[in-house]
Amino acid sequence: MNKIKTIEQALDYIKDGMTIAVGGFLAVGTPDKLIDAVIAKGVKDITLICNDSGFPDRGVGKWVVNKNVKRVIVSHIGTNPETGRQMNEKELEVELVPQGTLAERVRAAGAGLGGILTPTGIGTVVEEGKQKLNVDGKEYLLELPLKADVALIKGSIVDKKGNIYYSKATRNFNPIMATSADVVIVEAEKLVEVGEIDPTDVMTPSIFVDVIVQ
Amino acid sequence: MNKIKTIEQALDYIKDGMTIAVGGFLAVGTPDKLIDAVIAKGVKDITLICNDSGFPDRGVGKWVVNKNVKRVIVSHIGTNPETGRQMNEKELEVELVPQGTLAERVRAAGAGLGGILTPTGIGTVVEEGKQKLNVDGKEYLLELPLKADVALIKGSIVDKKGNIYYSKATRNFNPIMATSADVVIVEAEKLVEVGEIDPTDVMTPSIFVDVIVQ
Amino acid sequence: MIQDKDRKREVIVKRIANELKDGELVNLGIGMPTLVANYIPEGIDILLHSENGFVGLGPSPKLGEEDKDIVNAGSQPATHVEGAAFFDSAMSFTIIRGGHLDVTVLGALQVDQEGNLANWMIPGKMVPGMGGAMDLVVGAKKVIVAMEHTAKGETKILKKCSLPLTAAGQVDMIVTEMGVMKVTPKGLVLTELAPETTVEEVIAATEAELIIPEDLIPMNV
Amino acid sequence: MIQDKDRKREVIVKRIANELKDGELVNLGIGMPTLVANYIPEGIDILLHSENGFVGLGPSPKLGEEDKDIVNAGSQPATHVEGAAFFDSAMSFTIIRGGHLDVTVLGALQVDQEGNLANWMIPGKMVPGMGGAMDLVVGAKKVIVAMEHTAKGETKILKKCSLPLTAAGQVDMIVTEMGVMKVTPKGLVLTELAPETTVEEVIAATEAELIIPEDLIPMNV
Repeated sequence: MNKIKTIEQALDYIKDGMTIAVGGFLAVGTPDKLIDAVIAKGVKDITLICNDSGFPDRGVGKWVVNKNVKRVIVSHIGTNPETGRQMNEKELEVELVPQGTLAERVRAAGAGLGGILTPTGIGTVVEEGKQKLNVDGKEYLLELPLKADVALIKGSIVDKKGNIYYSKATRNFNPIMATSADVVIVEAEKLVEVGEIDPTDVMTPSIFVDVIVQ
Repeated sequence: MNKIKTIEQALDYIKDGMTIAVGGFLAVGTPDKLIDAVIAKGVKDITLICNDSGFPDRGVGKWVVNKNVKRVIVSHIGTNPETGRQMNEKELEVELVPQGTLAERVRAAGAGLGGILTPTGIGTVVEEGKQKLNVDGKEYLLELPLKADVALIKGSIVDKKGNIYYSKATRNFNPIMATSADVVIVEAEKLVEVGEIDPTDVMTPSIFVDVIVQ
Repeated sequence: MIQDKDRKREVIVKRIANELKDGELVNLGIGMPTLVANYIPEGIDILLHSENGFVGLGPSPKLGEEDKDIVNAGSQPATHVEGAAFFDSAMSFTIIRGGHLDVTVLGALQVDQEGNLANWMIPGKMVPGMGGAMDLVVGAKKVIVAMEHTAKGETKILKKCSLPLTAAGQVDMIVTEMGVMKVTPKGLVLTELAPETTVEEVIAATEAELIIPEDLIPMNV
Repeated sequence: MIQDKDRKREVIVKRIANELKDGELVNLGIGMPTLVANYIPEGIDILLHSENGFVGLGPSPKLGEEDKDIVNAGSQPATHVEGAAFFDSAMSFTIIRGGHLDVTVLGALQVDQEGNLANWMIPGKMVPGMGGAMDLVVGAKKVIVAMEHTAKGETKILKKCSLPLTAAGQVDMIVTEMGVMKVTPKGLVLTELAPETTVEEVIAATEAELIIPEDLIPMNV
């Protein structure tokens, strides 16, 4: 099973209208080459799951500027004024999710959970339309899994089998997104032979990874 | 803040009747010195949260043999016949929890979640007394958090601030248990200076750890 | 009908080994399922999952070469293959429950024609606990039961399990020394017949209603 | 009443710095809260949490010494202290939501006497999103609001917030350039009075009902 592909081959997995989960936090730990390739291919109507909508010229923010997305599910759009503008003009749907809830919803999808109960959002607009449950006298929101068709991940060190190591603060949402999608494509900053990453230090096991690009 | 204590000092945190979460999987990755010290102190009526009840002469199984526990919440007791005998004689309460559900319940306690929805146990005795929720046409059990008073953890490499690295298969339940208790005591196989564990390789951040013993 | 105990086992685990596909992630339960690893066909590269926290379980270590930090889910000394990855129990069951495990192979006390499985306790007798079995059976993409067709002369393949269930309706395939059975919406189908075995013998040893298809073939061993 | 903008900030962040205790884990929000780090008293060793995935956030790096893989939650180049630990976003919010964070310091658009906080959107105008704020405010053991008492002459401390809430009833303490207020079951109590400020000035600049205790003391700056 050779998972190493060209970026062009990897793009075959990405179709108009798909839900795509992208790793990274304000464009740090984001797979930039894959982001650019999706723009070059002109993919349309993406539903984006990401921590934030990046910057107009960095990270997934470029997709917003280039109109590749029809909907974003993120915790923050403040660093990309174009997201706010398109939202106000009704050109783009924006679902704002508290960051910790976002992490748990994506993780739940990856872990086969039907949802999680969080106190976050109680008493705010976040609770609108959601089921509330009382556990031990405390109120919680039932938050549902967020599954993706494809996840685009950035790995600092990736071996040829697909094991991933994330350096320092580039980890953020990457390992969670990698569990949540039918197809996982990792952009390797450094590609190494199998065995070069100590098995104890692997952060995303190879079994989650379908495609490796460089 | 000096977290390094003698085992005797660490035992001050452990009282009769407490709920104690212990890392390890069939006695691998279990803090053996702490296990023995609890027996020597003669702590009584412990509610034990652990993957399993170990072996009669290894791991938390010794607590069962020595009658330190009044109740165990575990996924497996098959390797410790004494657990089964005490259960049948009604000397010991045994709550059997599916292993994945156990991991999620302990994690939920550590992560401030009110519970999680799992498909595991549907159609079995595990669902008795539990709320069932239907999400997207599929049935799930609502499983509640399992919080502990004290967690006893085994770390392969621990720095003096309390950052922990677990070698190979010794990790298992240790990092999850470390999030779930009011007081976390780690038994260090190897104690190193702060800075000797690469911050990217830390598996349990120091902030979870209250006491370090050797 | 195969009578020899070792030959029974060999037929069962060999057939299951032939079911595995290149690149699959597989969890082998304690006991007979473990033996499947010895029969993986050449050219088929599978990765073994160990509930206690890794993928890439290797063969047993040589005496004297054990690493105390590497054990399998049964706490036996183990090794890992190149490209393995260790993780915590939450990730281990994220893999299992989240649908990332291709195949789980486990033993059974009873299975029935609706795909129900009982393998974790006998009330009043043996209560080892479910361990990871309930998650494995619910989460794995394919659930294969590996067992002898009968125990002490009694069938283990029933119309309806009488023991407490491990999971309801999750079994895909049952492999015994008498043949291969698949759980389908229409019922339990005998798809393959073991060597030296007749359909009549299988039916006689089975309480469940067995559908015998026209394209019944010899067991792939 | 302090008029100078810089002096206002200094009083606010200095007072909050004095609130922190040795060994605490603290999250400082973007903007003014960040400045608290510059005023931690000697002998007090705190650890800073960064939502994007680590504990042990250090000071900004020198020009030319940036590490592209280390940024703070605002995506600015950052450093880590010795003994830091990096992790993923699920762990980052396990720490926050699970009650492992001792203190969170954040700005506000509005706060009210019930401890409600609004700091993430103004309908029809600015909608940056809540980021990690909702989790921080629900999860942290102590929630400290750091802000100027008024904005464009209007009070920011109300009987009831009119903007969409970040969280209901979670604020413990409000620190402004006029004083320190604590949310108690009895209502909002002015516990400390800022330098050069009178009680009458605070009351005039506050819509919320302020309880003025007999043991009102000068602000600890």
